[in-house]
Amino acid sequence: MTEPLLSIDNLHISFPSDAGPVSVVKSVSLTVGQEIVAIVGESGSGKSLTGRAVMGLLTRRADVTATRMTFQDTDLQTLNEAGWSRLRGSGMGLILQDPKFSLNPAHRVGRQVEEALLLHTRLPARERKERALDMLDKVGLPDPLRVYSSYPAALSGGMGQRVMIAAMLINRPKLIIADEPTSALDRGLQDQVLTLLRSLTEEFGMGLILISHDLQQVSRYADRVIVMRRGEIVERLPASELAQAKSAYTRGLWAARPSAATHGTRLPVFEEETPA
Amino acid sequence: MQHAVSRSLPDPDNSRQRPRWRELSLLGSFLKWLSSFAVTLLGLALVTFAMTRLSPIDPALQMVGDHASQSTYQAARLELGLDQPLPVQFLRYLQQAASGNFGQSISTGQPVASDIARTFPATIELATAAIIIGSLIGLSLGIAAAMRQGGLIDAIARFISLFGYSVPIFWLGLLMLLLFYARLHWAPGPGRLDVMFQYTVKPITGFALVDTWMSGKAGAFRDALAHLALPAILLAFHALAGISRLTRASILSELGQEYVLTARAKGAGMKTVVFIHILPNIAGTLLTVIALAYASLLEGAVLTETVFAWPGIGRYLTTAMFSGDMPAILGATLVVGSCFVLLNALTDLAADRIHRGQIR
Amino acid sequence: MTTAVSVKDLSISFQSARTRFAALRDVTFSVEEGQTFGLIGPSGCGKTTVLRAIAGLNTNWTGSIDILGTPLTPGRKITGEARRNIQMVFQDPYSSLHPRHRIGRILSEPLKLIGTEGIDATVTAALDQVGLPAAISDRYPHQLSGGQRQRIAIARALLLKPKLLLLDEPTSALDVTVQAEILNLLNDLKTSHRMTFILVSHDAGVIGHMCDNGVLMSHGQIARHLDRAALSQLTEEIVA
Amino acid sequence: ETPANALIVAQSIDDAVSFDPAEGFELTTVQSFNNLYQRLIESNRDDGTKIQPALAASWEAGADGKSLTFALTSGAKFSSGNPVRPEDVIFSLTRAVKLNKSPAFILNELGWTAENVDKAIEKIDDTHVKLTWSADVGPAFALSLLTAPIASVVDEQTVSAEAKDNDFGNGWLKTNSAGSGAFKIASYTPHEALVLEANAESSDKPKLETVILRNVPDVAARRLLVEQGDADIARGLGADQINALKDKAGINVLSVPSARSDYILINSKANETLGNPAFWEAARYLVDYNGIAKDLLRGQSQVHQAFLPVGFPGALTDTPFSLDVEKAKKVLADAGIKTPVKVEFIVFNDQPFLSIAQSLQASFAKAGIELDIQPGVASDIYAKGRSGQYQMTLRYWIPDYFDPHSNASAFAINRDNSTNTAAKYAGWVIPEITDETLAAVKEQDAAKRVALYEDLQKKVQKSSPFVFMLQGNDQVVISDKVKNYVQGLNADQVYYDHVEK
Amino acid sequence: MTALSPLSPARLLKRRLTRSPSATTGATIILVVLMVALLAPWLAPFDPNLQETAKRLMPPGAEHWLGTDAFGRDILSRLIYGARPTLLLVIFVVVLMAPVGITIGILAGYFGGLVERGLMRITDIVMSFPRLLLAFAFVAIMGPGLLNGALALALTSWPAYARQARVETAKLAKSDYLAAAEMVGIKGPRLLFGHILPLVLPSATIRLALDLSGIILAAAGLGFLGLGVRPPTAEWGSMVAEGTQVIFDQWWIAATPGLAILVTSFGFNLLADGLRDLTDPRND
Ligand SMILES: Nc1ncnc2c1ncn2[C@@H]1O[C@H](COP(=O)(O)OP(=O)(O)OP(=O)(O)O)[C@@H](O)[C@H]1O
Ligand SMILES: Nc1ncnc2c1ncn2[C@@H]1O[C@H](COP(=O)(O)OP(=O)(O)OP(=O)(O)O)[C@@H](O)[C@H]1O
Ligand SMILES: [Mg+2]
Ligand SMILES: [Mg+2]
Ligand code: NI
Repeated sequence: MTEPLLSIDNLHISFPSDAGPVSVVKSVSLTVGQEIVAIVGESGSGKSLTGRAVMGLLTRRADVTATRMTFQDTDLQTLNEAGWSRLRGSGMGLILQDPKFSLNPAHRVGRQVEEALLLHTRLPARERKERALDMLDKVGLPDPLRVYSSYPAALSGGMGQRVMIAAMLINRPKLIIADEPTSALDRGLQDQVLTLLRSLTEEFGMGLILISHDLQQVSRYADRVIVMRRGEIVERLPASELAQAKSAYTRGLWAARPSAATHGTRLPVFEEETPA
Repeated sequence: MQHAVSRSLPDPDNSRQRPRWRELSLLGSFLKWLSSFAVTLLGLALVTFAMTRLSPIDPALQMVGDHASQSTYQAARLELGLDQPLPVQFLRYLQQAASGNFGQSISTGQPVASDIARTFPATIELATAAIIIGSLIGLSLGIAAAMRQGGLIDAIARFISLFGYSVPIFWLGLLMLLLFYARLHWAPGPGRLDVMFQYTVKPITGFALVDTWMSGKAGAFRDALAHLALPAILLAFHALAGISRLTRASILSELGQEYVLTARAKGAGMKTVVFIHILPNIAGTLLTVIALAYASLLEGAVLTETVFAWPGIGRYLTTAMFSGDMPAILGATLVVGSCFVLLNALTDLAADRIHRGQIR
Repeated sequence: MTTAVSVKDLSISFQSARTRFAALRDVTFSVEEGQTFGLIGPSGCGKTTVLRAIAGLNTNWTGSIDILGTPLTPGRKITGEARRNIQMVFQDPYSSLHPRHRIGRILSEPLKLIGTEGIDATVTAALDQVGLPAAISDRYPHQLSGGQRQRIAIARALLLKPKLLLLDEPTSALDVTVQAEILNLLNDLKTSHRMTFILVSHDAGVIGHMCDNGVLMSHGQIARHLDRAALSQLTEEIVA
Repeated sequence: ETPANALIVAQSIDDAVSFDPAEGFELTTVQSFNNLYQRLIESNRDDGTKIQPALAASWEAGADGKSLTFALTSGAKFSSGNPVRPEDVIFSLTRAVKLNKSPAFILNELGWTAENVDKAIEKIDDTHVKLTWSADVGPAFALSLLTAPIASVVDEQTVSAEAKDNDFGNGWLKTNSAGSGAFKIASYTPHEALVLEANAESSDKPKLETVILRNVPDVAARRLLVEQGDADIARGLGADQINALKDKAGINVLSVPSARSDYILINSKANETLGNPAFWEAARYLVDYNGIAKDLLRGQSQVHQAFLPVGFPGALTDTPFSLDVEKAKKVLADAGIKTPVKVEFIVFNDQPFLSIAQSLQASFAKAGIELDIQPGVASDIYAKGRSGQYQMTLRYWIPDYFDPHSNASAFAINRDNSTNTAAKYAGWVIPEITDETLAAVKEQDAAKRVALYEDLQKKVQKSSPFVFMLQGNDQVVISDKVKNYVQGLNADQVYYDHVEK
Repeated sequence: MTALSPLSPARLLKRRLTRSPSATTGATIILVVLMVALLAPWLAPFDPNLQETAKRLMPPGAEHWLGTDAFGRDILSRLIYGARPTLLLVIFVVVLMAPVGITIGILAGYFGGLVERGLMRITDIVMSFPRLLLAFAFVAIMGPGLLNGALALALTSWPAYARQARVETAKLAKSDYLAAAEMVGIKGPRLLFGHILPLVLPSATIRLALDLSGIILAAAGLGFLGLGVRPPTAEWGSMVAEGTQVIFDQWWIAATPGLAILVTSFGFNLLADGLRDLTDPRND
């Protein structure tokens, strides 16, 4: 493991509600270096919230506390808005789940890919365009020039996903958080996108947090896996050891997957006290 | 990519909000639009006609007065065509209106068309000035409030807009006159121009600003502008209330969108987010709201026009209403109504243009 | 075995602002009674569109659709007895539950309409069947978890004892453990009620686990008919 | 500040329909006619009862008492430069009768109709015209009719050139002038302004170049304008506003008695109670005359209880009635009228009528008569009056020409409900009084005529479904820079020609 | 979430109201005005219609706290009694306008096609009318009076609701839960009013609260033009109109009812604003 880029200790997130505060993320600690760390788990277990907390992008209603939250040498908890703006897009980036909603429908793709450069550098327009085209090419988009000048609506899901990745990578941030970057895609496209991300992290020497609920997928692309359930981390293990997970829940996740082989049988169900 | 075809399809939900007439070929759609426009106008004319006929006001009596002799009264009825059966009256009216002849106004004795040509520009001028001021201030207030949601600016903006929404306009108008005209002498009195210009500047377009500009008279343009200021600000105050509240609400709801999150993840600050990312996306909505506010100003700010002696279409319609002046009511309603329908259609078109290529 | 659903030359197109988009072109397949029939294909290929046509929710189609021996007529909604025999579980369970009605109302309203006796007992029994406590009928949909909502949607579809159940991505948003519970439940109910399923999913594993046969769709057309063996092979390929 | 050579008048001109003297019958247009046109003869500005020469230098009554011959002054010219000829007089009077617009009934009093008017007016020579009439009235009455605005003389040559579709130039004259008066219309913009310009050809040239009547519909705005010196004259201000302005420096309030009377009209046909003369009498004791005149209208009206206004020959000036609730109650009780009674009271939707009506509402209530005020538009109220579909209403009367008969014919003629008079609207059939009224208009002896009218007034005052309450006082706010502004008793007597600044 | 005990709607509302200061303030203002209207006979120091011409136009003082008007009537008493017709008007308009507009909107939005085109054409026609003119005409036809004025206002303001309801219903018409309802055989009025109405209602309610101040002001405008309530009834709009005659000298006569209108509509606006913030899904 390399020098950690991000370290979080004891992260708590709660929301106020009619019946008092509801705690949704409890005591989560993790570190990320130049590697791919996957967070998997139940839907609603707090994966996305954790990712956003790292970026400082939770709504103001959320109550976030942690004993420690640092990115490289920056203390994230004392950062002001200007500081966050400087950090985001150059230090770390976030790839959101659904390209359909994550790209600004009013701007052309080129403008959105360049934005990080526009905000953080003083590169001349020509050079920005060059780098954007280069990046679009790198993420495997055919005909980057056409993509560059089209609106997001003209892109398919897979293309949009890759545009998002290009936009986040263009300023070479140290850490990328990818929140279910492939859930909307079919298998073929999922593999394409993840392979690309992995090769790019290696090439640029970045850290990647991959949020997903698909264990099989994670086992193939991540270095380490963190399993979350009901706001808590239930297990951490190297991705290669997923099949031999210790916690019952992780094993349940691994085993409950249906396939052609299970046709005609009952799937094993993870048994636990059912919430009232 | 296999998916490119289906993914680039317009969102089915969008097609519903689009005006239907755009679905066909250009000519066909235009005809269709025209026919629905015509139906609306016809309905408008019919309702107005029915209204004036149901009203207890006797136009002939209004015309000749109570002292006139019975024979004069009968002659007036004949002249107004009141002896004809109602459907005949209506058809005759439609026939004339179709050729741009709205008949003679009973209350001014002038052709209604020329009355409208005189009064409508005055209203358009006032409404336009008001909507420009109102939307500029309204947008700024709304944006400022949204950017500091829950803060002091938000509270102030909210107060200003609520106040604008809640204050009786004729009351405020008089107080403004008293303060800015009578006490402080910052603004000229009621009317569109000072007397020394009013009857020397030739009304060519009917827009005081344009006419004074063209007249080349020193100070005339400034005078016109000064007269416009107070009533325009008053109306603007009323209009900005709605505009600022809507701006605030739309920005806030847009702030929760994923693309805003993306922009912020790239390091965009609040200003960049609001001005570069959100505004282009809500431009269509804002345009519609501003257009609606504009339309309501156009259809006559009767009370403001009364207080500021502004000879606009709102007052024209009101005086016509009070004197049972059917030709004037029908004509002015048709013109104002068509403008309204036209404005709506244009706004739809513009909003659509703005959203062209950004279909989500 | 008899044919439960037979679809011939089904074509549907959507008219939008400037273009006409052919979402389905000459789709033909048939489903035997008591089977689980899979509709597979990439996102946007027309799977949901097929289901909505069969369910009578989209009546703007050409071709022919025969359900349990009765033909559907384009432009006409399904009414009466036939209506009860075809039920559907929508792609997103949350969006198919009325957000301002309590679960109790959601489940009892259809029964009230057909004039069933002892509605409360029936509802309680149905909830029990899908493994939910009776107390849940006091809640609103947003107070339930995803799995619970899914089971409500299924319970509602089953209350009318349909002969044909259309399942549109019933587990797409769920994690694997919850998904397993639901798939088991469906299989149990199918055998106990002698129902026919048409199942849509882009998850090869789910298809492979559930289906007896099916079709592979692509861009609004049938690309391949698949029997059980072909299904196994295809889904194994994709997963591997 | 207003320009030195122009007079700016702030008022409402929304009522203006036509500046053709044969048609115009609204306050704004009537007030302009004396400045735009001349008539053969005119009422004296200070004493309206005196008739003095205008375009006619002299006149002579025919022996039969049914004709008049006028000798025209020499040298009078229209604003076009055309001389005033007998043809113009003939044209003006005949077109007024033939057009048959609102004020035509004034000339109809002479028996002139579209058919016979051509014969009734003839040119004797280049300076003389002769008027004959068939109606049973004398030359004195005929002369007073000829002082009405409808008898204004228009320029035949100019107007005929503008005639369209046999309209005798009516369409053109609506917004233009062709007279021999001190001013001519420079421009007229409906609802905006009437601009008068000095008539260079006039024999009596005005002192000011321009008079501008600006339409300022809102009364408060009007007041601000005159207070700030942006208007020289303001008309139609409310009593309280005038009161506030009274002591302001630089502003004078001119109070001119007007011939307007405010009265209550009771429809005696509406129901038994309202038809009971006791109710009429009680009503006379239920008006707070002084309260309305002194407190509410503050000098804009004075108490007046007869149908002829002060200033008309024979006007009764005594005020036998005052607010006396006990008396009213007794009158009602004696007549067996049970209270409370509910009476619908239709009122012009305007000031001062709404104020007066609310005062009446309060005082009538004290005697158990509940007035249900229903504000309405003028023509609606007129229409209800004509058709008799009302119970009680508050109205005003302005004489149409300077003769007692103008009022008498309204209030004291109704033989059999066949002519449109106020008496008919009240359902008050009075054949005897009608005979007296018709005799009075025939009477040639001035003194006897006055006596007849005094008698008529007393009868109407004593018992009739009219309650005469007030005579108007026109209050005009004038900047103290303005001199020699003159306004007379009758509605048309507004003169701008001698005004100086 | 699932562990929450279900709160009763009333308690939930109370809880939420206390969470939004603007909604609380607004509700309090409205409540106070309502109480004043109800208790007018006990609160008012004078008969609101008692004329004392000798004491007209008095400035605020010990006897008449807010002074007297042009007829010498006590302004405070008129202000208190004036709350009644004002609120009555508001209620009337709400009861008439919203249901008509919403029903038309729902019908148009749900059925689409010819029904929609026909209904929307009517809506367009009413919408393209000069609003005040239509109100005038109506009052002119029916005669002035509180109810007619309210009717006139209702007549002119329903289209906005119809439009909004139509757009929302049209969106909903494609929603899965309506499809689901249809699948189980729910149709007709049951579908329109049992299923669609509850979803269209919240935004209409917020809009309504916003509109209320507009209604009071429009009624005041009618009063200003002499078309409002009949004299001598005290109503805020016509009180302002009467007061403007002497606004430069006895400013308080118009100012006090003006302020009352302002405060009341302010109350409704605050409530609407608060309601909007509260029902915003981002706050859940
Ligand atoms: N704004 C909010 N207010 C209240 N609760 C919230 C809010 N946002 C999220 N939550 C709750 O926090 C919990 C964690 O949400 P999160 O989005 O992190 O889940 P997740 O692990 O990403 O799930 P999924 O796999 O479905 O995306 C959920 O139970 C959710 O209901
Ligand atoms: N109402 C509609 N109007 C226009 N186009 C539509 C409509 N409904 C669906 N489509 C289009 O038809 C195609 C098929 O859609 P459908 O919903 O059947 O896809 P699907 O196979 O169910 O995809 P997914 O796996 O994403 O659910 C898509 O391209 C979609 O955009
Ligand atoms: Mg998530
Ligand atoms: Mg689908
Ligand atoms: Ni594809």
